[in-house]
Amino acid sequence: MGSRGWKAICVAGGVLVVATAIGFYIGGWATSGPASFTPASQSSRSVNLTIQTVAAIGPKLSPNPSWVSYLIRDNSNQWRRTTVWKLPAHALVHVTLYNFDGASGLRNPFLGAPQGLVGSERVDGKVLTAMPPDQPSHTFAVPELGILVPIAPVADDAKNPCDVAPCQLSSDHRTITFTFRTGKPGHYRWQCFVPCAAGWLYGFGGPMQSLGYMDGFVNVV
Amino acid sequence: MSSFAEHSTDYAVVESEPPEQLGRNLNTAGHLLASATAFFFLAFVFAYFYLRALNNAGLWRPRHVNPSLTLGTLAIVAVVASAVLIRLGLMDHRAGRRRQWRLKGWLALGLAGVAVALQIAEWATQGFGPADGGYASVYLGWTGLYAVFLLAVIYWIETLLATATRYRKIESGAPPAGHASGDSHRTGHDIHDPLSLVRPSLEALSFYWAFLAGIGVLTWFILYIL
Amino acid sequence: MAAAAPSTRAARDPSHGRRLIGAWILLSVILTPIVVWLAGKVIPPGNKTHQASEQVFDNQWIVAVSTPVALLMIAFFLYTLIVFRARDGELRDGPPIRGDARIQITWIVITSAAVLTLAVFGTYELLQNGAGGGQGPDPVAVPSGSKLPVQVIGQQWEFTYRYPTYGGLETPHLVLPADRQIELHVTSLDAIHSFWAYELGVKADANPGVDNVAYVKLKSPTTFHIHCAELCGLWHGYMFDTGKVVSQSDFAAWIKQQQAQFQPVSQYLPRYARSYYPDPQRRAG
Amino acid sequence: MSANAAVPTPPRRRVVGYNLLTGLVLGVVGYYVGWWIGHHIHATSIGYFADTNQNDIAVFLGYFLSVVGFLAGLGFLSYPWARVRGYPPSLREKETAGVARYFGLCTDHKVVGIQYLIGIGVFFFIGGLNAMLIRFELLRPGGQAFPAGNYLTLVGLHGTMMMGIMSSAILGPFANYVVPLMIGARRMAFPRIEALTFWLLMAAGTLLATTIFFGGFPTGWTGYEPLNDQANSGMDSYIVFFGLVGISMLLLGLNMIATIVTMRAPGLTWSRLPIFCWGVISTASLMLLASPVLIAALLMATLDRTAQTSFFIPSAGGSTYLYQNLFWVFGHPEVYILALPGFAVVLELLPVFARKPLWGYRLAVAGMLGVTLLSWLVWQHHLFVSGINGDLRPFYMLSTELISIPTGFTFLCGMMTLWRGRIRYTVPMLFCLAWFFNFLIGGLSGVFLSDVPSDVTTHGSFFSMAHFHYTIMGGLVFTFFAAIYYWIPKMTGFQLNDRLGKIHFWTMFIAFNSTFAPLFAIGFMGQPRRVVTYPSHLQFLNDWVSVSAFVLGASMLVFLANFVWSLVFARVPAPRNPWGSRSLEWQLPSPVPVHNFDKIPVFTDDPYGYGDDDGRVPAVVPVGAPAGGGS
Repeated sequence: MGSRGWKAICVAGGVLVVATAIGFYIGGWATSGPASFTPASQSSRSVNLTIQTVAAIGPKLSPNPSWVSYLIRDNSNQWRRTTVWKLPAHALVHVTLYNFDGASGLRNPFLGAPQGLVGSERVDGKVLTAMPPDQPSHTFAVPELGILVPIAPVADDAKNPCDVAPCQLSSDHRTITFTFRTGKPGHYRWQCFVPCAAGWLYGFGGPMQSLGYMDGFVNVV
Repeated sequence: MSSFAEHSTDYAVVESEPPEQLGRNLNTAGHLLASATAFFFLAFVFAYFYLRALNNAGLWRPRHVNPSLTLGTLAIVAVVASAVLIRLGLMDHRAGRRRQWRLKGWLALGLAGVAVALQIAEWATQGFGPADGGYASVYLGWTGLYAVFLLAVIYWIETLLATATRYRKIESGAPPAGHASGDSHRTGHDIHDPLSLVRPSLEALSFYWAFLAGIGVLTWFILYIL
Repeated sequence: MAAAAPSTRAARDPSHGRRLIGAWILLSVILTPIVVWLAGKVIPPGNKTHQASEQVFDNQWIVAVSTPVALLMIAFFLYTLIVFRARDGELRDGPPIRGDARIQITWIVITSAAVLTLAVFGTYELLQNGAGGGQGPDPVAVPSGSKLPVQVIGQQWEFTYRYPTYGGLETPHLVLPADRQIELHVTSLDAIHSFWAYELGVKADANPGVDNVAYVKLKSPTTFHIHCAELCGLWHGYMFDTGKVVSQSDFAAWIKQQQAQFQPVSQYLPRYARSYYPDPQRRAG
Repeated sequence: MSANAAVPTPPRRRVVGYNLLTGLVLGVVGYYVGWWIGHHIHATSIGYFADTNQNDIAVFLGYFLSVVGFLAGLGFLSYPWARVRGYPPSLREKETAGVARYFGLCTDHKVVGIQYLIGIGVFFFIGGLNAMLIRFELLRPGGQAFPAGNYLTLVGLHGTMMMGIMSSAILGPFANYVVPLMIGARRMAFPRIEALTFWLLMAAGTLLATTIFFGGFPTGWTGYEPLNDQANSGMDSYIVFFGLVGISMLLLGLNMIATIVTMRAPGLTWSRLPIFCWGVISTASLMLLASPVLIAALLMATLDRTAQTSFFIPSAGGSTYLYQNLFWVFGHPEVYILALPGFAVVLELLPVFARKPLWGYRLAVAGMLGVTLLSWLVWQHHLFVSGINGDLRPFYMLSTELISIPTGFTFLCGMMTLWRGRIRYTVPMLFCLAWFFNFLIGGLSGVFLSDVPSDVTTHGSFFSMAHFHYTIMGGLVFTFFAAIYYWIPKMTGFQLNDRLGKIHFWTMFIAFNSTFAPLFAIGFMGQPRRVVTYPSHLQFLNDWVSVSAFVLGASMLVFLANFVWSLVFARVPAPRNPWGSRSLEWQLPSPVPVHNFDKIPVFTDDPYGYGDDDGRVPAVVPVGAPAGGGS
């Protein structure tokens, strides 16, 4: 019984270790996601965000190099791939967005007009009221806050297109500026409404259904 | 004595199974497998009529989606002929004409292979692809998976022929122990004579193959004639 | 084996059965009306529309039939598990009763009657006006009278709404006029969604390429919650919204305001249709 | 027998043999071979892979060859290969004692039963862990413990794991183990297929877990199109998983039916067959016929994802309803594949612990066969509000509600078996009695879902989720534990601790009801299924449910502790027939000798003759003297 007892203890211990390992592994995987980014703000009433959209994220920033993605410029002026942003409540957020991607086109043309902004959306300085459905490259939309920003595309025959993120402003791009107001504290998802995930059915797979690419959270605190 | 011998079954104590047990099992399994097969292809029958009735986006069957009736018909004729040959082979086997059964068996095997080859030839020459609407999807899925079933039956026929050929010279009586099973340590087995090696499986095959050929005819009727 | 074989050996104590049935009938008579009344009070989706009230009424019916069934089980098990427990440590067998045809037939008749009652009543309720459920492109249960058509478009991941009688106006908000019969046309542009207007008692799946019609007769002004009730991808859980039922005059004003606000984009909208085929090519853009 | 029976030579010990380790190694190798081939397939129609860096053909081929490699490593291919070379059908003996046979291809039905029990237990643990994580996320209305996509994968993993693996929860471990013993057979009709069903299930579960390497899948266990087609490669794991589970169930069902039809001992007529075997036949026939429809639907989905067919893509000539119809043609029988074994266990155990014959044997059989038949005619109740043409809704409403009639037969037979009995409250009996309570609530709540007007509110909400947990967890998992506590003494020869068993039962029963009863309310109050976030006024109820769910999870740990303690440490030998049952398996020694019976028994009666001989027990059904152990 003695050696059998030891054997039994070893078996039970082994099972316990394996079970704990499985538990930790699943738990660790389940909580993995893009890291949260908090922009340095001048005051609690106003925040500046600089973001860019690229046609392909490239191998340096993601294991899925061909996916479309948003990037954000962090406080040390580096481009980072995270789409979870922490913003102060009831603040004005001034966004400068550089788009390096071409046109994809909307499925629902209704989503081609900006909504819910403070002031108006400007594309390369010009006010935008609505965009024809074949134009938008992406949208920045926070449905719970009523925000929708269609993003103008880079022309198909651009001379100096940017292939892989992070893109520099020397490449052909469009500059979109807009301002929105964050509301009450809460977790607000944001997403792109343009079916821009080329190759997936109805353009809504991969990057369109993965946090860190075309989807994210605006965590208002 | 090794631990194996200590714990192995003592066949002197344990009575052997009745010889007809294998036949009963295979016969039941053949029928059950046929019913499962029927439900499998029922899904495709349903898909055919459902998508045809809906004709979503007008893309049920664009005009150029038109597989060759000749090749399809030839393939099904080969399938039916093969099933008939297996049936005739079974009758030979029952009557003790083992040579004739083997002959018909090899022919049936060849015909089933021809059916698969014809089907492949049809896919290669049909001039439309899987992305060409509802009919193209059902047609390719159905014929493709039917071909998989054909390959399974080809395997089944081959195993029977291989066994029949291996024991063609033993007229009666059980083969020596350890010889028949391929397991050298085996002490006893329920093989009584060379006929019992083939007959139960052949009975089940004959039924199943006829059933599958019937599904083949249905396939042909729905996909080519309707 | 199932034949009636009343045991002669085990001394039959007829009072067990009678006691149980008596207690059950008494409990049912007292409790069923109370439970049904309570169910009418608490069972959602409330009384804000004709359809919602009907569903509550239907639920009350089911509760009315279910309560005696549940009470029978509870009474039976309380009684049996206490009275017929093995009292001593010794392992002894009970009476070898193998069946009773009368009990079996009675049981079959009663359960069948209860089931048929429910099915008949449910069918009657359903055929009135569809009970708020999506009925597909060719509804069988159509309420009479004039109806305001409103299209619900599901897309990943937001509902938008079109009002064909107001020039095909499209908006991200659902506002409806009070005291009107509404004809909802639910469709999708990509995956399957399900439009669930909880307080209205409406649920209809949004399928790409399909026009799913549901009817609802509104009462007085109120607000209601909208959820997506079919798993549609990443943001399924965030696909919710609040809708409003407003007075007829407020509705007219709201329509005017929306038409003005979305005037710039309305030129790009496609003609109103029963459904919109998304992207016939598999590739986007 | 042949005269020149040679002295048996023991099988050679080889460094590389057919065992689990070889299987795993070849499985991994197979995956990479398939992946490599998949990346070298060039066809014009699939050129778009370049845009997505997702190659489903490679993933599917990888999975396929992985399974082939795994089975080859376990030794499953040596038999078909022998047949190709003309060797006749014969059983390879694997009846050596020792632990090694539990880690490979073993054709002893008793070994397969125990393999199933442990294997299913592992995946039940993982599935349950997923449920705990889901409830952890729902502690707060805003969520955010897990990113939304991972949460959906957890929901899908929990549902898929439970529906797929637990389909075989009773038939795998217990029917495989006890059906041959009950019917007086030495083996199943197809022992190699029996082993195959188990290892396919294990391969399936493992491949499903790998979905997290491919981005998970967002569809839940139903895998609805076109979301399915839209999803990442993680979806391929789901498809392969359910496909393998389908094949496993199909073969399991086929083997069970064939065994009960052909291998019954003399005198065991259909009217003497233990009721458990009738339950097994009902379940097995559903497995046999429903799985092919699932496999076909999944193959269509596979073709849509790889070969660019359009079965389920409306804009290209397909239909989303086609998938929904095919899935639920399988899916509703599947629900009864999960529920019917529960009926069978309850009806089999009640006579033992009420010390009375099964009341209304024929009615009980008719009930189970009736459910089996009707389960084919109800599938469109899942599509009441789907926008499919509504004309048939009254029919499906009626057919769904009709199912309560044969289900009621089971209730009546169970209840009348208890009536006037001498009820002993053993642990397995407690689980059986809980079944009545749980299934009653599950059944009554099912009426709300079957009734179209009521279904408009309850469909797709937490109400329906609570309903099917009451029927499946309350109906299957409770009886699963009843079967464990009942048959483990026979299977292992050791007793489970009674006190821990009772603690397990009461915590599980109370926590189960405390978890799922409030979910009816939550559903009625408007919370849809599978959401990561919910309105804040539902937080109290959701928190209550979450905490109860954690207690429910802890009760499983009580069981695990009992299991390990009793079987590994305490090891109290069980008597041959601790429950005083008349069923044949209890007349054999515990654990059962390798070949079950030296002489095949002859039946003269059914196993329910309690009280027939002046209340003295147990009267042994006449059997041949069982073999006495190993040596």
